[in-house]
Amino acid sequence: MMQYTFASSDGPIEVTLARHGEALQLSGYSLAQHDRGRLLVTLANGTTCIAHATKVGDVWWVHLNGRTYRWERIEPGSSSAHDEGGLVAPMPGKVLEVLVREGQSVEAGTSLMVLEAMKMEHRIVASTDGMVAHIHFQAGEQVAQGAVLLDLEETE
Amino acid sequence: MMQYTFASSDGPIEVTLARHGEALQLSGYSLAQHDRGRLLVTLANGTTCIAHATKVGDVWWVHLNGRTYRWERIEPGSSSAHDEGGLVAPMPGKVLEVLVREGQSVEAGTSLMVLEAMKMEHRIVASTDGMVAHIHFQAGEQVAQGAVLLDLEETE
Amino acid sequence: MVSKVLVANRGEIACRILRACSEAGIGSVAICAPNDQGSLFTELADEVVLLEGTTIGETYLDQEQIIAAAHSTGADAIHPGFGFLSERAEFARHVSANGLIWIGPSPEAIDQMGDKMTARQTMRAAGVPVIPGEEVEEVDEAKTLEALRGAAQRVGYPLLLKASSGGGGKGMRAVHDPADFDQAASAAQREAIAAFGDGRIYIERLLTGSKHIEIQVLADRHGRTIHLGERECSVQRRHQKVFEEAPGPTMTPELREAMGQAAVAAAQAVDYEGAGTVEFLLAASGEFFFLEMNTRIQVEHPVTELVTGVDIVREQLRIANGEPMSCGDLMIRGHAIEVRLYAEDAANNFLPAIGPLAVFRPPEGPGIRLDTGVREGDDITPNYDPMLAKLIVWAPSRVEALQKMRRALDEFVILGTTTNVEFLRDLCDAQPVIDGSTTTTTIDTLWPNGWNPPQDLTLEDASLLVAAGAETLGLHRQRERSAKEGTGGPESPFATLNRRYP
Amino acid sequence: MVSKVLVANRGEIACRILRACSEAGIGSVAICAPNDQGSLFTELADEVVLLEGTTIGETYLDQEQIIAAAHSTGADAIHPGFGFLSERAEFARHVSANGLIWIGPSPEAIDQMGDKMTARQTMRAAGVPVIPGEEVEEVDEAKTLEALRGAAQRVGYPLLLKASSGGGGKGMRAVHDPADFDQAASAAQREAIAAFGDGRIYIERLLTGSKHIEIQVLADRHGRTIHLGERECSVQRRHQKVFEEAPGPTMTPELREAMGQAAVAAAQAVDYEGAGTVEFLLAASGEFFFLEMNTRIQVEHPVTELVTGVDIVREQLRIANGEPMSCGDLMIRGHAIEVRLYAEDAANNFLPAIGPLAVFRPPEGPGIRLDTGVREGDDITPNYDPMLAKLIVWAPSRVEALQKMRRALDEFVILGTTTNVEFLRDLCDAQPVIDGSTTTTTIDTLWPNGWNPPQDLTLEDASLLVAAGAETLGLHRQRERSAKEGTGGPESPFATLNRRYP
Repeated sequence: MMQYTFASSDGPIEVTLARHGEALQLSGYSLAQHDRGRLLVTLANGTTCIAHATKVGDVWWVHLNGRTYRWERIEPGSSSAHDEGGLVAPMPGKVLEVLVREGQSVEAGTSLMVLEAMKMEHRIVASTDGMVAHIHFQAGEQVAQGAVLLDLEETE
Repeated sequence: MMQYTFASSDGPIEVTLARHGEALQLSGYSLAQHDRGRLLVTLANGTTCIAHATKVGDVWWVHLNGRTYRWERIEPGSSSAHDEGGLVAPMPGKVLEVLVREGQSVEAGTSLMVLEAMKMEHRIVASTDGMVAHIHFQAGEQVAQGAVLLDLEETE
Repeated sequence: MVSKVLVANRGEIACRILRACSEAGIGSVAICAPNDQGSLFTELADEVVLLEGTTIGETYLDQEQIIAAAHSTGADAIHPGFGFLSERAEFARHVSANGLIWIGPSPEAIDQMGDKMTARQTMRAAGVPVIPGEEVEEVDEAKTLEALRGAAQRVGYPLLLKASSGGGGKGMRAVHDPADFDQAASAAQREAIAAFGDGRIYIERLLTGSKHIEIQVLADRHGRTIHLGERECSVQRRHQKVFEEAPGPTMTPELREAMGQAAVAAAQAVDYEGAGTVEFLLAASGEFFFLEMNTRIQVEHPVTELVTGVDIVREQLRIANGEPMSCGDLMIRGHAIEVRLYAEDAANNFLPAIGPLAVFRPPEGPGIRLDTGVREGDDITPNYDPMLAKLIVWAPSRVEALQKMRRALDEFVILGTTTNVEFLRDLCDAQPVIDGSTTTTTIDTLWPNGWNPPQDLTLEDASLLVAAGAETLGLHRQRERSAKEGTGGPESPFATLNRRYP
Repeated sequence: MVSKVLVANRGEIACRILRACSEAGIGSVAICAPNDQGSLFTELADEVVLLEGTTIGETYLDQEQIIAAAHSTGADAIHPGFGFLSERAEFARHVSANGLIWIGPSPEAIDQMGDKMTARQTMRAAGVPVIPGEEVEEVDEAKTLEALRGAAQRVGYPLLLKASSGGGGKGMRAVHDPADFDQAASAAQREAIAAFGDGRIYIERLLTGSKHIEIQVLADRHGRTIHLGERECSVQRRHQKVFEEAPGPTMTPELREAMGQAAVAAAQAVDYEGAGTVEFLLAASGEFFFLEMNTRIQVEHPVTELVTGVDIVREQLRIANGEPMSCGDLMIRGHAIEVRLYAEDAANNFLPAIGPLAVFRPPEGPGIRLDTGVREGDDITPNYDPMLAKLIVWAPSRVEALQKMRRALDEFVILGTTTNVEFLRDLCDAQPVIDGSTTTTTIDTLWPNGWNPPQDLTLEDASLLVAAGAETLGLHRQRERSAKEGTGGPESPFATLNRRYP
């Protein structure tokens, strides 16, 4: 029995694998090593497919039947990697405009900031209803990828 | 200075590489590591090309400008890997017919043996003028790849 | 006489042109910014010149460096590809003034078409219908917004703000509500200035429910100007095409003839030479309106190549060399579809993405063409446009082409960087795509709240098993080590050598 | 109704058919000998059935196992590909008797054409010209040689011995001198018995200086029998094609029409259904003679697909399903060339070669199609035919197609197994290939003492530097380790799992 925790939008998911002979199993699915870094998955209905998997940082990227899934592994004992409520820069760029002020209440979907990256403008949008607790960058500043741009406190 | 010996049809070739800064050099040619297992070759006239190289057993396979070269490395102290005068089976198969007898003198180009492999017949042909010293297999026998089929003593 | 071509571009289009040169027996030179060293296109050139500089302006847009590179390598012609300097008339002039052959139309033609406001006026004069709208010639910055507001009122809503120097959706904004006008106009201007150094904006009526149909034209110096039929490129997101096909699924021979003749007239109005594309909006009424002319090779040229059998890039080389083009009468056969593979998060408003192409395995089989600028192991950085490759299929019929595209996209494995490949796959199942009724607003109509991948709990669970199983089996340790070794790992005494090319 | 197809084949043609099924939305089943596990084609099927047995006879030729596999998976049709059971009428009968659809012509048509002696007689009766020659019907083994000798004398030298059940050059011998006749006849008989279980031999006059021209035909159950123009396949070694093209470089519309009509007549004479090929020898005089009809898909079908725009495999599926074929009138455009990539030593009488495909990097770019059954990392064993893949190019003209083929072959990197890729590359520079004057004896005439790679001392020296440098840099240590890891190296707790598929 091997146990792993992965992050998901609904909170952490615990996955417990059973070893059955040479295969790994999880609730009716079965997995075996194929070749060239690929895995053979047998679905509960008996059909098989070949999965590609590769790990980049903490994230497993999995390709299966034309779909790609990303599962961030949470190592035992570590806290969640994401600052909750922090809105991060998706890539390096420049802040063009800040559309809110600290303390302002916003609804989900409100544009908070305009970022320029890859020669295009991108809007940073509130993911939930909440209150802007802190603004970390002002217009004109350069931001690195992953930089927390604003803190948003979720409204109860 | 690094020195290697490679086998060739004209006998062993000694190659002495000089290290010049970050590049390796040999009589006007220069070599640098590229990526993905490839190498960047600069010819004496200054033009460059990308070479692919991989080693299978003792043999370096090199692809360069549309041509493929094979160089068998002879490790220091080892004797030559080939039995001189031995005619070997190029692949697994079955001896269909032996066309000569021991002691027979043959000219270069004489058919010595008929081998069946990959569903086709192949003729084993004398590479030089010589005398058949020993026949190792008879018609109907299976031979493994690389098995010496006949010994041919070269005529002086 | 064209004997050695410098390709003033990068990525997939540079690959396309460099291969064409190689097949034509013409020497080739690539130019390469320091952050592009080791890119696929640099390996397809006979010679590579390393540019100095870090930004695009200091490298691929630096006319002096590029012309110096042509001189130092003995190149006698420059192919600009698309984007970058391809539609800069001053560069075309500069190239010619330096005794080099410009593979493209005259600087005058570029000027007349490149400035979208001038182009509208030229087309009106040539009798080619243009979209109702208004150019704003106001130069005083303080008064521009006011002038634009006035024009907007006259054109009416919904409307489209467009940069006069624009292209690729940059500096473009749709405005449905007058209340949003000021913000949209400012954003469009800012983007236009950043992208093109020219903030002039014009206004067109937004013709919703229209198709984007464009006509490929070719013109040589022997008096022959022809069209190669249409491409339909209605499926767009962020005003950028993602799905293109030829022939247009609803095209009739009569309409093709009419639009083809209009496109030829447009090209002849500016004494066009080489390959170009005249873009039209085709309204639901059957009327068509001139949008703009792209005076260069286009991203989506492969679909025309596959249905007409014309090698457009090869014809560009012939025409620049003063030869007559080699293609005969128009002969359209079968159906071709292209999708653009972007490094972007389709589920998050198509936000560009970056990362390593840890796994990049394109689909294989008959009828599939991949024009790629990247391969496995490359890093996708924010330095350049996020378009990585184009996947193009051809089949005898549109139905079969869509079937082939579905299989191809299902088999395309890209891990490590988020791409739009699943979005493209879902597009192939969308009803307007299946029945050919796509318009420029199809994506917004299909996914008004943005696209999200369809949920399949069975596959999702299986993918969790794969992630956990791969962790157990240590697949990541294997890949990490081999990746290190592939680029000259610690065992190599020349660990830095892999930075020495070219 | 065809809803799930079992592909009774392996390698590249299995890949071709399985992809066509997938695109057509038809389920697919692969069969796989134990020594073929993990092969590319097994990954393209919806289901894989592992056959029992070691020899070809016990696996891909075992009719009972194959039909059982169809039943166990619910397949309702069988596609035989080429080779193996594709031209065994008894198997076609067996398939039908088991309630399965046979994707091919009737057993009667296979019989009439498959036995080459019967085929000659049928064609004579249908008014199709056959090569002057004689069938030898003698059944008593002891008297066969004598009967053959007599026939040889009547036909005259030079002559060709051919197996009545033959194909692919097996059981075929050219005899120029009566003194060599007996040895050649015995070898041909032995080879024919080994390959086909049928030692009957017939004799044809050897028409030296002739072209091998074949016509692709298609016939459906709705009364339509058409031809798709010709392929020229004159360039042969060991009586096996290596270089095929369409259209024929010296073909005229009149001759195409005449040969096409003869081919259609040949097909109609046996109530043909599906895809087939009628092979002719075209003499220098302009006369053409029926050689044989291949009652199956052919290796070189892609060149016809590329110039006609017809997906022949897809049409096979349609026809077997009782639908009319979808293609319209013949429309030939541009030029296509195919070369066959063999694991063989072209410098040593084309002796088959084996080894690992340590590096296998096919060329890329527009106009290139690779139909491959292998990929990097595979092992080439002596168990099967040494044809690994087919490289096919299309271009608007023959000159451009040859240019594209040259580039493609130059960029094709295969290390670890000897292949004929350099031989193919040299072929592209041979004068008869350049001017289209190839005949079936071109290779022997070009290289009477066998082909050898051209010597280039500069490159040879550079390759020595590369070998020595790669040794210094430790490239082999890197590759060995990553190869081990790629297949579940020592770190994996499930090291044996990679043998568990399917």
